[in-house]
Amino acid sequence: MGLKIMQKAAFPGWVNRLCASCRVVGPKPLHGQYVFDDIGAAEELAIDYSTSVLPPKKYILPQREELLYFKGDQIEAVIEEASQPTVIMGVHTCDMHAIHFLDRVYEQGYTDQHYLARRENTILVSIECLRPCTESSFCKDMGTLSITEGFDLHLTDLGDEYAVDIGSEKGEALLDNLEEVSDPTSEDYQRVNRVIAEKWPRFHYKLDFDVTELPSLLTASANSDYWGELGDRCLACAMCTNVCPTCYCFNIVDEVDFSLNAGQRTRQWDSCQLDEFATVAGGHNFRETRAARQRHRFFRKGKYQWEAHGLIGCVGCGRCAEACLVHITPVDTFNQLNLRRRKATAEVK
Amino acid sequence: MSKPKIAFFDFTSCEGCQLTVIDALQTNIELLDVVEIVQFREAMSEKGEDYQIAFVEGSCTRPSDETRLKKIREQAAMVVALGACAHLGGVNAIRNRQELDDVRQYVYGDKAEWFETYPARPISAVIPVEAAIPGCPIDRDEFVMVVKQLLQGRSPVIPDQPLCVECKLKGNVCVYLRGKTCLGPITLGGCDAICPTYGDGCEGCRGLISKPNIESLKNALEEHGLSFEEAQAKMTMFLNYQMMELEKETAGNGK
Amino acid sequence: MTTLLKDVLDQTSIYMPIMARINKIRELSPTEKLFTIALPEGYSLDHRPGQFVEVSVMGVGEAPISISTSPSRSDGEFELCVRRAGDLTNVLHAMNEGDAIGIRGPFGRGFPYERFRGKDILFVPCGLGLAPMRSLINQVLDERGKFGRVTILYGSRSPELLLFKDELEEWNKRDDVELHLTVDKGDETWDGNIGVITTLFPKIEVYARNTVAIVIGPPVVYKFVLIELLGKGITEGNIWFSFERRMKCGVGKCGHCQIHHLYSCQSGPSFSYAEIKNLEEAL
Amino acid sequence: MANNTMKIDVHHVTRVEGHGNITVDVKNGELKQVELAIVETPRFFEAMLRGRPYLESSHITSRICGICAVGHATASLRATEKALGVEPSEQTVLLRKINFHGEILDSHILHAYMLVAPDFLGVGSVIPLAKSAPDVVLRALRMKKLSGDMCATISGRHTHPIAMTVGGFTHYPSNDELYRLRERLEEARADVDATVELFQTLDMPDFERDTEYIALRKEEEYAFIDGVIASTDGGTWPIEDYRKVTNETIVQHSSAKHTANQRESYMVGALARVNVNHDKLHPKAKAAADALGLKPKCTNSYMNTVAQVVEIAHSIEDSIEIADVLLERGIQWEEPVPPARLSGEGVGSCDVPRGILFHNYVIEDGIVVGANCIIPTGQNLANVEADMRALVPTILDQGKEAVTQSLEMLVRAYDPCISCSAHMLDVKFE
Ligand SMILES: Cc1cc2nc3c(=O)[nH]c(=O)nc-3n(C[C@H](O)[C@H](O)[C@H](O)COP(=O)(O)OP(=O)(O)OC[C@H]3O[C@@H](n4cnc5c(N)ncnc54)[C@H](O)[C@@H]3O)c2cc1C
Ligand code: SF4
Ligand code: SF4
Ligand code: SF4
Repeated sequence: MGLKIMQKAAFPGWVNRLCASCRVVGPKPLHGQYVFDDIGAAEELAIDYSTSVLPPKKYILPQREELLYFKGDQIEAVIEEASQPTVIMGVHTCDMHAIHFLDRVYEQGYTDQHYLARRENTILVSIECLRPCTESSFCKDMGTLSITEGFDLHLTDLGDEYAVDIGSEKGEALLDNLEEVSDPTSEDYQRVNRVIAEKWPRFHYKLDFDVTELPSLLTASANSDYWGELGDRCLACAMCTNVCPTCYCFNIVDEVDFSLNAGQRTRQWDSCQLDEFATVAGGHNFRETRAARQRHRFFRKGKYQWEAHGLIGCVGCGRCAEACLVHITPVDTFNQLNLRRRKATAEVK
Repeated sequence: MSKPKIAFFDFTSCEGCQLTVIDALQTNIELLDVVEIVQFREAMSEKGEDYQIAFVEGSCTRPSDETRLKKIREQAAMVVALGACAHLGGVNAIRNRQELDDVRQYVYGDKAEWFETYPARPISAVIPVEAAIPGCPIDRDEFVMVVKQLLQGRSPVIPDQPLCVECKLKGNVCVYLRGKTCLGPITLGGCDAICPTYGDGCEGCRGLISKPNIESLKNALEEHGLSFEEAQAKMTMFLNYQMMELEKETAGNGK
Repeated sequence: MTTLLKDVLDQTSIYMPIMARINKIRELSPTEKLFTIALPEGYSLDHRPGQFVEVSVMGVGEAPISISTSPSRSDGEFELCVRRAGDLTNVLHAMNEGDAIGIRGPFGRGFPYERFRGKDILFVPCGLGLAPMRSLINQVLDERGKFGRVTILYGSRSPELLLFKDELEEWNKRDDVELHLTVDKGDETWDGNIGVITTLFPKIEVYARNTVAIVIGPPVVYKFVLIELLGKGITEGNIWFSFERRMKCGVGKCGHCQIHHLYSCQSGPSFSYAEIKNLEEAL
Repeated sequence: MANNTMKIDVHHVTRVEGHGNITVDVKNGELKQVELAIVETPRFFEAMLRGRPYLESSHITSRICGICAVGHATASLRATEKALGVEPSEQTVLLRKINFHGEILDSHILHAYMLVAPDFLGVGSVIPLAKSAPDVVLRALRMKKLSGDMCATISGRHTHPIAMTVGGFTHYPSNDELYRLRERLEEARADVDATVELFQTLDMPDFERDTEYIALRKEEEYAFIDGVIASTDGGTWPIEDYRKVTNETIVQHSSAKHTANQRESYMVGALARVNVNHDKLHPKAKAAADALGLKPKCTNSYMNTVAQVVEIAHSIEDSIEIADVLLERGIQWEEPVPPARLSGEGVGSCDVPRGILFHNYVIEDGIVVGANCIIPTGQNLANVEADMRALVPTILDQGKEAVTQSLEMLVRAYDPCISCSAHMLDVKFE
């Protein structure tokens, strides 16, 4: 929808202005890492963060969310009222792709109104990543290290200025009456192009094969010994799925007050890595071993979602790899499976 | 329906869990309207013997405890273990790994034989229990939740999930990334991951999840600089009873 | 008349149940009760055999329960056969006629029974599997002329646990239905077959090319029955199952019921063997 | 006279922490036996500490007592820090003090309102009070919530604090959190006044018996953490010399050991502290003491509860002042001070709600190899018995029920925390 140029010196003032008019969340430093949290003033915002412990997903699909209130037979749906939008500052492009993935899941079939209300009430200000955020990220492989649409505003660091791509009217409105924003010159367009061209070689491919081969690689690896090896190591702690920007499984629980007939029905994040996830009454567990659950996890990311939604369910953010205490990572897993398949094919030949 | 009568009992413990129950009243005074407390030695003089639900705090550490526990079991329709001591043996079970006479002598010298004691055990080792509220101390909100579930006629269950789940949901920076260690991956969650939230690794006070991958966690502890002894100490502060039972089991399987 | 499902879609939340009334409760066995549910005025269920509803007791939880009534026999009311298995189902069993429960649905695609017309039908329910199967059986029987031979093989753990004994009696009396029963463990009242469900297969003859078989039972049963059916030459596309999975939402979001890329609550819970034979973990 | 022969056997004194039994045997007007028996099971903490890494000590020993958890943890940390040459920062010292005040408040409010007040209001517990005097109960709950929240803000929770560690903290409150806490402390002044008023209306029994009172003392403040051991009989001792003061002995009727210093017994706790440190009380606390008629040296053990009320006033005021200092500088993130060495011996001492407490550890290569903990209730036991011996003959004519009631109230006045006193021993450290 157009490009604007903002003086970096004006950025803090702009953020402060936003803070005064709506809820602003963004990355903040914490114990050597970063977390998304409410921003009260521009100085709290660490826009040049590496990656965050939890993805910004939590503002659209919160860890715990009340769905219904009830009192006796009266039930009322809790749909977030859009009194004030939430601006999420500094969303990395991988997380943007992840949000688009969630949009697809929650809007297809039965539209989840709770998700939708939050989503519509969210303004996404994304930022172009200029260098890999951690050792574990592999966004280049997954094609998520850039984004061309879906944002409300998108920032690109040009040194003393930000190039601000406008993606929506909502985004444009955030810049209303801002003096330090100017129209771009043709030189500015070239500068943005240059920054993006220069960033490319700073990122490296981590997978030994092209991502389009991932679904077929997994199909061929259903019975690989590798799952058993992962199962021995995996702690089933569910950290990997809980930090994942595209995981969306949830559990629903009821809570009551002391009258026992009033309370709320709440959903909370769940994880396929937990023993109870696929267990039914009577105790049968459809994925009893950690190996089966690890396989499910990687298949879900690399194959099932592709088959169900036409999108790969992994955006290459590397959070799960950073979180896992026993170093189970998507890159290693996919590369190992690839290696073993190649070896097996070579043997057949 | 008349109010269910409940009673509190304590065995070897610090009574912190009963205090937590008193603290729960600060924000849940309605509790007093929905149940009738007939016995609570720490807080009241009245003693009623017709209770349906017995909350038992503390470990069984001597023969006379067994008699008392059995009497409680006879009366109560439902027995709930309150806190780590009752649920797991708690810190009391640390001494189970040491020679008992030695322990007694260390504390009481030549007067040791005046004091009866034997290895500390959870109450479930002596009587059947319907439910346990884990933790050292228990979590207030969980206690209130369990009472509500009992009032609803449900059997209270604590979800069989490791602590890491709620720790991550809170968005905590994992203490392993802060140069410390934690038993979160093998410990039953439900305490809102309070220790990692306050910067300290979990010590396992709520007990093991049903299928912990202990071997793999030991490797992770070692990788983070813990010696075998340190890892052992970590896993035996609250989990000693469970660990010794597991060791017995594996030894049994080996035969 | 609003159909209940349409109402789910029109609600402010897809998780919002409609409060319905328990009109009748009948004890079928020591562990199963049959609940007759009346929807509020102006609603119809409009379901297909094999579909399920999400049943709520607010404050306790929600669980998927198959609709046990055939569309041909439901008119404002429908039946749910519930086994006491845990939290919610315990509370349901303690409820009384006149009490209110929440209903969402119907969900799932059910069985494509129109496609079964003209075929011989072999029903293989085991245990609680008869509850969802009954919907299809009665639908077929109510359109009896449109189907070929109808055979029912029903297995249960003990005579006491046989469900819908009155209907079994009726089916047994009909000469256009072949019914065989078996129990894992007999008692003094039992003079029928004793043994697992597969022991009934030698007793029947099928014309494989024209037979559709439907199997519903606990997970262990499927593998063994499948061997029998394939052994008789029934084709993969004509063997149907209904799968039990953990389910929280019923609307394809919560992830629990996922089998491979399929959500059992949406694409199932009924599947043909042809559809799922290559999906790891399905059976 | 029927009263000439009396046998009182109170099995489990209620509304105290832990298990204690009173036995009084009077035959023909002659006192045969007076005992307060601790029937709590022995806990063996000292033995359990042996072989554990030093960082675990404060977490393990806080489990000695659920109500003095912060006190035990603090004494444990001080012992470890002294053994390993750790000097915590000023901020750490200040935060620990607020945390400690939180525990003093929590414990005193619990004791004064929920355990003692029912005696004076003629009910068996605080539960019927919730109906008959809801404002009193709600005030108690409100004050207790504040004190619990003080500890929660600083160390995560009161019962078994988390964030306190050797050399500092693993978590800090934000300035906001501290500010909000300070505001609530200020609001609590009205509740403190109401508490003083309530206790002005309660008549403590007349019973005087002079004894030795022992507490920590510091020149610069009303001492709770560190200082020297001071006695109303004169004399001060460095806390490292605690054994010279406590002189523990094992008695058969009790799993807790008895202690004695310059007389056959001594008293510790709030009354002892006020007797030793009255001059260091905050002016508002002094005013409360005046209003409640508590003057040093007070020799009525029943007045221990009143001394607790005075300390409630002190702790609220002192916490506000400490919060002001901290807020002025702003909370800084500090890593805990690392140990200077991994072997050594140290004694830590705190004056916890029930009196002076000692932890003494020997650490070798980071592992605890010897431990001794001396707990306040244990130190009071001999004095309670001495009180009972003095009291019983004077009230014998009131009948068994009244005697029982008076004795139970006396025991309760000491606020015995019996679960923790069930420790004990004397180890030689070579
Ligand atoms: C499509 C479908 C149809 C079903 N039809 C029937 C029926 O007609 N009659 C009947 O008695 N039972 C049926 N079940 C099984 C029934 O849903 C479970 O027995 C029930 O969920 C147990 O819930 P609970 O709260 O009593 O037990 P708990 O063990 O306390 O279950 C707790 C939660 O776990 C989940 N859960 C546990 N077991 C299952 C399970 N087997 N399937 C799905 N979710 C589960 C539920 O979400 C439940 O809320 C069906 C299940 C499915 C998937
Ligand atoms: S984070 Fe690692 S250990 Fe934990 S469940 Fe995931 S793969 Fe397993
Ligand atoms: S701090 Fe502990 S509980 Fe939290 S994620 Fe890390 S290992 Fe798990
Ligand atoms: S984090 Fe661990 S040690 Fe701390 S309370 Fe929870 S279970 Fe207990």
